[in-house]
Amino acid sequence: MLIAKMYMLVIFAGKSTRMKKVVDQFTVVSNIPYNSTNYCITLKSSLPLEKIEAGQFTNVEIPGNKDVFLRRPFSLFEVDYKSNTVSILVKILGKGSKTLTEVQSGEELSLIYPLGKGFTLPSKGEKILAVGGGSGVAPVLHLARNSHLPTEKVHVILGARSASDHIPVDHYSEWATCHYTTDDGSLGIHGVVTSHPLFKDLTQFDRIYACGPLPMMKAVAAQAKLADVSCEVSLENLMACGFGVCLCCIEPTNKGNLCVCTEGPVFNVNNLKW
Amino acid sequence: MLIAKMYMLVIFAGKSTRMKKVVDQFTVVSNIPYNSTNYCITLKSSLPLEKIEAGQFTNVEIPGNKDVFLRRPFSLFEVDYKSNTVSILVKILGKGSKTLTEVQSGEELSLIYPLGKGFTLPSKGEKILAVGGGSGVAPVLHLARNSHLPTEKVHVILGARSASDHIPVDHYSEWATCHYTTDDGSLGIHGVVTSHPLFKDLTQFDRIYACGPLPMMKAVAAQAKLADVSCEVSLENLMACGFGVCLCCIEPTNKGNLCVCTEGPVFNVNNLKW
Amino acid sequence: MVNLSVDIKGLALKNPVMTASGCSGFGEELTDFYDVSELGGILLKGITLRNRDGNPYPRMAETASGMLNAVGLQNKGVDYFISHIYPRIKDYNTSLIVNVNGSTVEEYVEVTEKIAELDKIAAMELNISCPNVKEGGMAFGVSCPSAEYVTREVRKVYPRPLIVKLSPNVTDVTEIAKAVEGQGADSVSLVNTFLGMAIDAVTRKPLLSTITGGLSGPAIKPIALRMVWQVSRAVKIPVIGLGGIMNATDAIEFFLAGASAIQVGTAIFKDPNIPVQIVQGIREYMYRHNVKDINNLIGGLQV
Amino acid sequence: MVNLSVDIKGLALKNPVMTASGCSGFGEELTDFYDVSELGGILLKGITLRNRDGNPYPRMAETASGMLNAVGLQNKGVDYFISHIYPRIKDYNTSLIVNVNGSTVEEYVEVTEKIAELDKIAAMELNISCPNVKEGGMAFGVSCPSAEYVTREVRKVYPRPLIVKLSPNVTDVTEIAKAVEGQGADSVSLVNTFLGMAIDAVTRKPLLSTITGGLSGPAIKPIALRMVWQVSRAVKIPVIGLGGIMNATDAIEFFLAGASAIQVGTAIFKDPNIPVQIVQGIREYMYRHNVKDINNLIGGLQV
Ligand SMILES: Cc1cc2nc3c(=O)[nH]c(=O)nc-3n(C[C@H](O)[C@H](O)[C@H](O)COP(=O)(O)OP(=O)(O)OC[C@H]3O[C@@H](n4cnc5c(N)ncnc54)[C@H](O)[C@@H]3O)c2cc1C
Ligand SMILES: Cc1cc2nc3c(=O)[nH]c(=O)nc-3n(C[C@H](O)[C@H](O)[C@H](O)COP(=O)(O)OP(=O)(O)OC[C@H]3O[C@@H](n4cnc5c(N)ncnc54)[C@H](O)[C@@H]3O)c2cc1C
Ligand SMILES: Cc1cc2nc3c(=O)[nH]c(=O)nc-3n(C[C@H](O)[C@H](O)[C@H](O)COP(=O)(O)O)c2cc1C
Ligand SMILES: Cc1cc2nc3c(=O)[nH]c(=O)nc-3n(C[C@H](O)[C@H](O)[C@H](O)COP(=O)(O)O)c2cc1C
Ligand code: FES
Ligand code: FES
Repeated sequence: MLIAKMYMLVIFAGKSTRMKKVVDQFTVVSNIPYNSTNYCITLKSSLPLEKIEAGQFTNVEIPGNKDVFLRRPFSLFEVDYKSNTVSILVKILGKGSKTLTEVQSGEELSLIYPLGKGFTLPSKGEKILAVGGGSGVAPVLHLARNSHLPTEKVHVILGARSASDHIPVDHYSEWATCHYTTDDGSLGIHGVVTSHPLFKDLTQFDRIYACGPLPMMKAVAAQAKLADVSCEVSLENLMACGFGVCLCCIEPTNKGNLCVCTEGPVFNVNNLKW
Repeated sequence: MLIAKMYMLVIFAGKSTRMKKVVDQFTVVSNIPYNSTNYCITLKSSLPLEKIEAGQFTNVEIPGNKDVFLRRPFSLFEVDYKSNTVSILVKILGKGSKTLTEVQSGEELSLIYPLGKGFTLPSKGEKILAVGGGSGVAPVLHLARNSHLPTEKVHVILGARSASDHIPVDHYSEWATCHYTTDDGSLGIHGVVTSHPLFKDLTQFDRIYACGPLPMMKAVAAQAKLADVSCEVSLENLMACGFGVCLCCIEPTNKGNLCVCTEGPVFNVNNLKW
Repeated sequence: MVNLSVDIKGLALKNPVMTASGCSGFGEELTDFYDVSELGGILLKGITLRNRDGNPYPRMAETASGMLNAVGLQNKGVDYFISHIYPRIKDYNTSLIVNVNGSTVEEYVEVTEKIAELDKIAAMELNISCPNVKEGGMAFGVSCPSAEYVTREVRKVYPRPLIVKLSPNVTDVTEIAKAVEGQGADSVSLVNTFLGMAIDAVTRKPLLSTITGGLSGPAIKPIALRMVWQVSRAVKIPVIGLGGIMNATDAIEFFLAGASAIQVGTAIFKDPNIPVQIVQGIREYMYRHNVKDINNLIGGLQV
Repeated sequence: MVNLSVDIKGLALKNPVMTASGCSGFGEELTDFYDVSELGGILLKGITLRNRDGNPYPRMAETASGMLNAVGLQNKGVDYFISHIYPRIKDYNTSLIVNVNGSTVEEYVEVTEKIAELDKIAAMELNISCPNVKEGGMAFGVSCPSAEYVTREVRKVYPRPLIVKLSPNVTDVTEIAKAVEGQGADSVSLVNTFLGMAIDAVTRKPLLSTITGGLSGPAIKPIALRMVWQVSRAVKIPVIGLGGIMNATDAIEFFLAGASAIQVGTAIFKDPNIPVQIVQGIREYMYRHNVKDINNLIGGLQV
């Protein structure tokens, strides 16, 4: 690993406009269950972190599960360049995510990062709406935090089935105005994310962002189109490599089939065939 | 598991002379490194242990290593029917044994046991010599302990490369007279096990037992034959199933190719084609 | 109650889960663990006309998610089977199926004639696909004319359900399946093992005494599943699927691909209870998904 | 110093480790991680005469120790390759090899003619073994006459080293290898993927949009190794081995079995550094075992 890393320092000195990516061994600092299906895993590198944009992701090797062969992609959630730590929010969906949530502090995980292209950051003075659901809350919160706008200009809607499925994001009030929806009405607005009153007047926003289940993103995108507000979504297509060599993760776009892992995961909905 | 176990209680009630075997989930009670390559792992069942003979073994599922597909066989070393614990002595040879030595207390391991046929126990008044080397010390010590003879009638020679490769067996002086040999002379007799003075007069023994590397067992067997003393060895052939269905573990014998896992692992050397 | 019983052209199975040949001995070792009446059937260890010692040790090598074997049909011959083993197992309350092997058509026929005499043998599996020895008949299983020839001759002397076990080591398995169907096979089972090889990089020697051996286990499942799907659409007779089945989900996949029953092989080495757990797992799947009859799953892939 | 360089009938490789076609793009993505001059060669993503969108999503399914893919040769066509991609990559300090595909012999020939013009392309790999699309030519790769035909026609228009990539989905791979050798192939590479399938037991649907796809990864290594061993003994031209190679030990096994060079495919998805680590691991093995020249390992299996 260290050797591989040193290589790159040499090779990339002064070279190319291509984004530098690394395979790096991280140590688990903490693994905190937010609720029964969502875990926040914080990982520390022994090397200075690469620069990470909101919406970029990492492909994580899942140790210890004989039934898991490939890595699994997760959004890079919280990033701390001082302590060289990153966090990922893992929602248990199947065998790989389940095994990942069982890692313990001190264990090592191999991460390939930073992968993909992040969200287009808002310009000064803009007002944004970021909508997250399911495993899609991570990139949306990351974006909110990195938007560098006053909290009243940054609205986040987080959707979940029930209050107990929501993750604790109180500290995000430092960077955003957070709203909740739940299918059962146990927290915030009763209904899906698009039932939230903010959707009544989307024209107040300069940009809308969404990540979550496909139907949710499509619903948000449809509303944004109606209101003629720029909308970016972050797709979660199945991936083998995560860095553009296998062509498994493609999404049909106006420019043909594009790799979600390199041309995305963030796409402007106008470019998608939705 | 429990259901499987209950089955058997029903089925075997009053039936057949076939040996009952089980697949049971054990909890790791302790995993003690004896030295850099030998570990003693103690495992507890939630169910009463099956009856185990010295020389019998268990086939252990190796968790967490994606490169290990099959179970790995290990001799059942120390058995405690009161606490329902068994121990295995694991010598690191390759990937499976290495991974096994990394299990931690509280983890679960699946064991198939008791497998194979054990050593022929000595009769009252007999004097025995049990020779163990490498990963073969476990069955030999188990036998010494179970022989129910006075310590002066039970001689154990343990061979290793160096003092530091020997495992601590002081408490075995309760059941046996222990001798050591080392290739480098750092403990006990300098040389291989058959250089030990006891081999000068094997006729003092009624039975000789050996388990360890093939050359060692063959050397012991040759000496035993010369002295015309009954000799049993415990073979460690490669196994897939461990309970007689795959026919992978065969050893050529006077009765044809026999399964080491069911007809052995203990064989009288007179039946082998050595 | 859900229905788990299937009918393989006259071979009535109480449930569609059998143990694969060479992976469950003659069933006796399984009785050390549980009551074999839980099983749909047992494919007995492959037998030949005469005693065979099998191949020399080592016969086994572990691979990624699988294993290679080169057992080479070690068995004491059909007469010993009839006189010594059959009496011990004949009253097991499950379908017993003999796996028959030969190096010539005459040998296949001779063994079959003897097996045809045995009342408690529910069916026969004609193995023309063992890659490890000439007697295993892979030479018969990889070309249509030879597969046809041996099937035709064996069919003449075997009145009960006849299953032909196919080799996956072919360009087009549907051709072979159609060929044996044409000669009166009641069913085909697939797959047997894939010819593979393992080498010790340090000693520079093969890990098997026979250099090559048969690959089995979950590693081969995707290929086996594809072949079962292809064959079940190419023939009218029921197909028995196997190859890397480790759990009930795997089994369901084979049913959906078109298998009327399945066999469990290598998984048994990992845990002899797996076949019984698969029966239970299928039952649970059927309750969960409201499938009343297993036959409604067979070939139910939605393409 | 140990010698790692090999010569594949005119294709001089600085070391015997290449990346497999379709698993390393056009090499550019690898440069995001390291200097590709460390590699013996790069097999570029398969190209066709015209633009191809490839198969619909989903194109991938994980399997035990492997994966299925159904990419279907997505590429922008040979002209785009020449005008846009070739200029960007042509000065990589490693051997660049184009993987050529077609649905007709004419298409193969037309692409080849264009590739033959490119100075910095060291060799060509004729893909007659992609199981995923008609253009991948598996139809060509599974019978001797068609394999001969396409090799002969392409050979006529390609003066540089010509590698033919063989399909493992055949009864006897040595026959196909001998057939293409007879038509002037300089080397054969094997294996391409095995045709496989995966099903979602809950939705009852195939996991791939194309129902079947190509199996790769460690799962197939034992079969690939066997085929390389068989082919290297059947032909006189050098053999390039691949299929499930994950580390230097796997690579050494392929050399011992008779491969003169190897390719790394699926392993790259797990870690793009693996090909470079394999080069280093081979070097260490050679020091440890006192092998001065990699060529002394090739075919060194002790049987
Ligand atoms: C760019 C990107 C970023 C992501 N970020 C996050 C994140 O921050 N947090 C998070 O929890 N998850 C995230 N995901 C999703 C995550 O990768 C999957 O949940 C995970 O790979 C599932 O693996 P598994 O082994 O648990 O599921 P499996 O056992 O492999 O599959 C279980 C079931 O889920 C389906 N499935 C698996 N992966 C996906 C997928 N990507 N999309 C749709 N269905 C799927 C399978 O088909 C199967 O039916 C992201 C995915 C991508 C591509
Ligand atoms: C009945 C029986 C009882 C045993 N009891 C013990 C015991 O009490 N303690 C103990 O430490 N070990 C014991 N062993 C040996 C133990 O099973 C092996 O050391 C272990 O399976 C090696 O697995 P691995 O994954 O570490 O090695 P691998 O990584 O699979 O192999 C490493 C190298 O060792 C070789 N190898 C692996 N297993 C064996 C073997 N059984 N014989 C010879 N060479 C082999 C391989 O060919 C390879 O070259 C016993 C074996 C048997 C059959
Ligand atoms: C050790 C071993 C021995 C086998 N012996 C036979 C046999 O005698 N006859 C036969 O038809 N198949 C034999 N097979 C093949 C299996 O029956 C089965 O077709 C194959 O292993 C694939 O299924 P699996 O992956 O579930 O094991 C044997 C397989 C193994 C692993
Ligand atoms: C996603 C993917 C795409 C592939 N595309 C091609 C291709 O375009 N041309 C080709 O000849 N082989 C292609 N292959 C096959 C590989 O080059 C290789 O033959 C196969 O994957 C086996 O090697 P492996 O197990 O190391 O991956 C592809 C394989 C994968 C997994
Ligand atoms: S996941 Fe491989 S190209 Fe995107
Ligand atoms: S290991 Fe299977 S029969 Fe002995």
